[in-house]
Amino acid sequence: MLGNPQAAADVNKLNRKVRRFEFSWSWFSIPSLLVVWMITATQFPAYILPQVWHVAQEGYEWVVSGDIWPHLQGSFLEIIGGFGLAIVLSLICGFVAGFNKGFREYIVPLNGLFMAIPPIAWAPLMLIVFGIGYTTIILVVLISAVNPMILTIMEGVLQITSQEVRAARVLGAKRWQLFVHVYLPASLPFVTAALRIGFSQAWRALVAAEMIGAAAGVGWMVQVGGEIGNARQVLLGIVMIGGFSYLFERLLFRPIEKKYEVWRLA
Amino acid sequence: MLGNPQAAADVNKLNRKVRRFEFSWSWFSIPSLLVVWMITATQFPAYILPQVWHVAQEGYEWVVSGDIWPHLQGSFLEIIGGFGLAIVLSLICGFVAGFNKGFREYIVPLNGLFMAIPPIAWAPLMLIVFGIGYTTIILVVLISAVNPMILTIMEGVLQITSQEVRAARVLGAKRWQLFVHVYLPASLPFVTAALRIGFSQAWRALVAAEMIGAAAGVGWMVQVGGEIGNARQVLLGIVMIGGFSYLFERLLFRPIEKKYEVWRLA
Amino acid sequence: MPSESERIGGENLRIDDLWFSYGGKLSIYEGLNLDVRPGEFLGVIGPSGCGKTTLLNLLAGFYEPEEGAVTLRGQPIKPEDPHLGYVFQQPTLFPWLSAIENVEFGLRMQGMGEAERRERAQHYFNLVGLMGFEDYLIVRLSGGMQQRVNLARALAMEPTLLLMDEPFGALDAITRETMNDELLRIWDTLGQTVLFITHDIDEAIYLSDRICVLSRPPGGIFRMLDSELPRPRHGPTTRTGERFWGYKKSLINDIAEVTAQRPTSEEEIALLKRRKKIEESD
Amino acid sequence: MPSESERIGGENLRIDDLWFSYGGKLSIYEGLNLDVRPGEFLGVIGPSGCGKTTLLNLLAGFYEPEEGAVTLRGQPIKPEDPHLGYVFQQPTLFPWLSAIENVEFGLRMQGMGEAERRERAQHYFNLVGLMGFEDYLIVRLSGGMQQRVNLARALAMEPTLLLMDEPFGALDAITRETMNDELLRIWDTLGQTVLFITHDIDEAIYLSDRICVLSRPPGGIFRMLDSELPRPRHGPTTRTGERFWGYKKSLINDIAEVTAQRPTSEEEIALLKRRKKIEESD
Amino acid sequence: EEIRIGWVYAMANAPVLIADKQGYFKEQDLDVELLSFTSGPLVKQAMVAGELDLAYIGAPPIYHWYSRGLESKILAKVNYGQAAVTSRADSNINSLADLKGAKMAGVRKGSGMDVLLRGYVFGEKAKLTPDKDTQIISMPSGNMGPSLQSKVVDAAFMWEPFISQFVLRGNTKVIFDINEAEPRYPWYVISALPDTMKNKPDAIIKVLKAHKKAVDFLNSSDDAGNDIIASAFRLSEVTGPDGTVYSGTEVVKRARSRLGWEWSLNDNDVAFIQRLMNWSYDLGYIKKRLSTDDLIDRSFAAKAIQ
Ligand SMILES: Nc1ncnc2c1ncn2[C@@H]1O[C@H](COP(=O)(O)OP(=O)(O)OP(=O)(O)O)[C@@H](O)[C@H]1O
Ligand SMILES: Nc1ncnc2c1ncn2[C@@H]1O[C@H](COP(=O)(O)OP(=O)(O)OP(=O)(O)O)[C@@H](O)[C@H]1O
Ligand SMILES: [Mg+2]
Ligand SMILES: [Mg+2]
Repeated sequence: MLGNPQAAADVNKLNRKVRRFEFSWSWFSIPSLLVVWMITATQFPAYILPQVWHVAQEGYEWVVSGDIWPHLQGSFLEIIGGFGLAIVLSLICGFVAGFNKGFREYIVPLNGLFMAIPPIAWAPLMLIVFGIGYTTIILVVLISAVNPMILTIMEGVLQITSQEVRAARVLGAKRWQLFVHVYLPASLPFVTAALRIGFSQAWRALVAAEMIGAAAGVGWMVQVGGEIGNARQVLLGIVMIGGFSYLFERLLFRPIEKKYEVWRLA
Repeated sequence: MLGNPQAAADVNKLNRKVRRFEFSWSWFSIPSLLVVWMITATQFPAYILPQVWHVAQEGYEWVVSGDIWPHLQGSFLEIIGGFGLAIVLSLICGFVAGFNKGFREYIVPLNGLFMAIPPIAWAPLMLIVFGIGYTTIILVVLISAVNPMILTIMEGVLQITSQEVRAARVLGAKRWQLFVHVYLPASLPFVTAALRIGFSQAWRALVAAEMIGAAAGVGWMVQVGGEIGNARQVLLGIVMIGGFSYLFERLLFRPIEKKYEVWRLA
Repeated sequence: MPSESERIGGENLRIDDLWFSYGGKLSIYEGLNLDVRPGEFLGVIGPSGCGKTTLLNLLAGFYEPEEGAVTLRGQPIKPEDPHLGYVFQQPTLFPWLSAIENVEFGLRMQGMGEAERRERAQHYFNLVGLMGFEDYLIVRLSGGMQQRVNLARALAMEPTLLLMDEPFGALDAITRETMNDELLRIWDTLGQTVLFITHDIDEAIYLSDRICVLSRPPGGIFRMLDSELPRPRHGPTTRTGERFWGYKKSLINDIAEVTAQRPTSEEEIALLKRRKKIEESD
Repeated sequence: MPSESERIGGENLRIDDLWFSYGGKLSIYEGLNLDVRPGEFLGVIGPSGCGKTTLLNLLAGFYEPEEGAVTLRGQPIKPEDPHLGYVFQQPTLFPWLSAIENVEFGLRMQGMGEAERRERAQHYFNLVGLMGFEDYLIVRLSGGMQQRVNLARALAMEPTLLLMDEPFGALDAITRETMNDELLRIWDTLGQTVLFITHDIDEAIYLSDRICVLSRPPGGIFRMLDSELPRPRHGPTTRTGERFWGYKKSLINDIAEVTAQRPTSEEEIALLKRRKKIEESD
Repeated sequence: EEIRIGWVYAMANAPVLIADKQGYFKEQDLDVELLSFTSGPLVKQAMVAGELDLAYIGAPPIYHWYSRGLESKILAKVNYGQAAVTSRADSNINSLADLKGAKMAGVRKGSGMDVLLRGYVFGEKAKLTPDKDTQIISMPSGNMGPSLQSKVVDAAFMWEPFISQFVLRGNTKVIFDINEAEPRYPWYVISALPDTMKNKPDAIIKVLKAHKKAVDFLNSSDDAGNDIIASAFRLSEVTGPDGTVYSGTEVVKRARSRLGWEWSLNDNDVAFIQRLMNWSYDLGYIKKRLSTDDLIDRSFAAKAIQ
């Protein structure tokens, strides 16, 4: 046992500091993908799979001409709106479904069904009710993202042992505190998984949703590029989606993950 | 303590039998959806949102004429193929990612990216490499379904405590037995969530994939219906997707869920 | 830090004609009565699986009695009651918090300021002999250390009704004795009502005012032993006294007796009848 | 059912100059040596957090020694070794299996037929006094009952090296005594090598051939006590003998001594130096 | 006056872009909001939602929806030509007759181009039964060139400017240009909802005036508006087999050999639309026979030239 009360704490902290510079295999994810891309691209004509530098050049042109900004901005706002709403809604529904058996039984079949319905089927109804524009797009994004998120969060909540909850209750945690201080940290790994899945689904839905009269956005770039056979534009769009994913991975998902990585893998 | 060794066991079994006939809120899921549909439909022209009975009638016509079978059969085989492969692959990758930190770090960013890429971006490449037909479609389905499944299964595996694994190892469980008798049952809730999510994603991808060179299928019905403005056909397709979802929910997901519901919620 | 100047006092806890069973299957209590005096230290012993943990869960309000009532100051108990403290049998620490943060948890829920709650938590943390392990993750603590964090977490709340379920089971003899004396000192100062489950008969006698021996379900209280050991108690003296030995012998006999209990043949018949009934209604 | 006709015999277990620390941070062993004779019953006691569980985990092959070796019959140990049995300190039952299925688990892994393994599992299940609870879910068992399932699960494998980490900590006095006697009976019949961690000094003396007292990390073995109590042992007689009392007193003193150990100032200096080093290399 | 115009994002609809970019709408004091869509059905859905007053759209979606209850009318013509059947330059498919037994890339079943392919190309010209004599595989137009080159298909039903792009790359040949067989057949048209026609007749006339001016501008020379079109559709450079690089503007110029713009609907056009509707009926895309008398309203166009 360490006599100096500070000693163990400090060593602990130092250890954590050192770990920050640790090697991580994630550094290789994107580079290896680029290599595979470059090699594959040599096997196909450029109008099917252009080389990395062609896409880079295309990107450069879009940036120089300034054409890219409205697309980026449009999609960004839509993702923020749709995904943001999906986070709120999936947390609410996921947790309620985790707590309440009746609600869980009721919602799970609907969940599976709604997940399976392609955005194209929503579009006409949405259009009629909400018109063309931001609202419709973020709703389509929301519907696509929220369902798998609810399911994942729900399973995460169900996995929390009643003992932990009891301990917190007897320590005086009110409903809201229980949520913030027990349910949320305990299910954080699954909330993160839900965020990752939901974020990706949101992008995918966006590509479809931006077809409904948006005429701008990264999804529109991809879809129109695919439609007219402009492979560079398609890949530029994909690269931009990848960039967004990377950004969110670094700025949101990874930091959350760091929070529980230590105690979970210990 | 019960003196008769059989007594507790029997009471237990009886208890389980009685539970089978228990009321479940899931009975209301589909009916309530139908009611909402019917009410909503009164507010819109029939060529946007036809009534339930119109769709039923359309379905009846398809069945009577026999036109529906090739579509059902086509999609069914594609889903079985694509989703089946996705199950195998996601179990492998999900578990390996759960066990191996390096692989996990490497795969998670790629995972997020691939989840976000819409099928339309894959299509040209797939088409060229695998030609037209079954292979291309099941591959597009596979790519869509497998990524969220990997992520969910991985989180499920990570949640297994090392103590349980140690206990099994010391009881002589070999690698393969560990997988079958510990990792799999312990992560079953998350495997089920992954199956639900993957299955739905598979359907959604199928609707897109059947545009590339299929001349039949439920997804094809939905797309063509949208193309010629036949909302009944679109909704018939959606209803069929719903039917499949329900079937799988009842025959696959629910039964698996029953397996762990008892011990997890206890 | 406990407000050592004033005795916060204990609670009057009553159990009236309590019936409880798990899902109608296994009846645990059929008409239990118990009156715990304010500030009393009540030891509870009984064979494994007799319903001790169940009793504490009923007292804490986690389970609802099927019949009868459990009341604290005349009111039904809720787990969230700030006067309630519970040391669980299985460690239920929060793995996402460090050891000391676990001890702070309840104080944080009360909205206590950071500096104050750290000070109070540190006090109890040191008390259980864990100084130096404040920043440890829970999974990095040994079994006994976890149990002590568990204990410190409940004590830090300074509850007036303290439910303790084998709190010292995983501690070595010396640490256990130290903990016993610390507990008595705190109890002496604050005067809480304590329900203390243990399997160590010596410990039960050493600590308690009364000792309740439970029989196998659904038997309820087998015997209630009033201890007349003088207070304050002191390890070597108290444990070697004549009276102590008398109590110990008597309790060992009690435990042996209740452990040997088996359902009588009448009970078996009743069980078979019940089984038959369910079968018929199926 | 144990093949009572033949003694399967125990294993020779050796620990040579063992060094171990948790991530270089907290050194637990610095040069531990231990030679356990085949068929020996070795009791291990020591203060909470001294490294008893760590030792068993090293013996079972869950941790790799940083230096030195742990060998069974001259070979490094693997957790999968069929000769190894381990009763964990924390219950590690599989919640998706019923109580009896948990006991069957190891036999099933060995590929034993269904009828045979059920019979064997039932034998040990009854032995730990759980008859009637075969089909219970783990979460529906009390703490002590879980511990007994845990025990039965390890015993059912009939291992030749049995590692037990406070297996009876959550049992009442009488059940505990019964378990002690059952364990001795099995051991007598099969002749395994047993390492038995306990906090109950009486229990350690009653069961063991030798008792190893561990000091605070990284102290290693504080004292090795050779018991000359005759076998077979018998509760009332053995526990009241003069020798028993002698051992007990001596062990209580040992435990008190190791519990009181604090790092010397030299050790503190070394620690500060090490800390400095890490800071500089940062 | 405010007016919202939806248009299918295709080169053949260039007049709407020209009118916007050249300020012809503004000249008419119109406040036009242009919304582009990738397909006719999407435009129709937006119309149903009341989000659009006018649409530049192919004729088939108009009558497909008309048959289901959305009664919008055709007011004027936008373009002629654009579609052709192509095959690999080195293949021995040189005429429609060679399509027998071939695999062919087509567009989404039920779409306007699909009606043209199945009804006109196969039904009237090749006299082949699609899906029996020839396997038609539908795919996004962007996938057709690649599929052709990688021999996934033997022929493709494409339109401009993709035909010109692939012809310039040197690996594709045109085996049947519909505009040659059916000169100046109408494709995209301007369509309006009855509501718009009732409430904003003046605006419609102004739009048609601007439209006429745009068409006239495009027809003023072979090069007029080509660079506007090239940049609006982001047509990238194409490299020929000999290494020559053709700019996007050059591609547009080539495309105009199979595609042109016209604003008035003559009787030939009306007759062709009637034929389209008949094919749709025969193909089962609509459930009742329709007549151009109900669908076409040339009165606004007449007022626009007064
Ligand atoms: N996984 C771990 N990582 C880091 N430190 C650990 C880990 N497990 C245990 N320790 C530390 O090692 C020391 C010894 O722990 P161990 O569990 O072996 O103690 P023990 O003797 O079994 O105690 P107890 O009687 O309380 O169970 C403790 O100080 C503990 O904090
Ligand atoms: N959740 C539950 N569902 C059904 N039965 C239960 C449940 N919890 C406990 N039991 C049963 O109730 C009885 C009493 O359990 P309890 O945990 O109260 O015992 P205990 O006195 O605390 O025992 P121990 O000393 O072993 O901890 C046991 O037979 C047990 O099997
Ligand atoms: Mg208990
Ligand atoms: Mg331990």
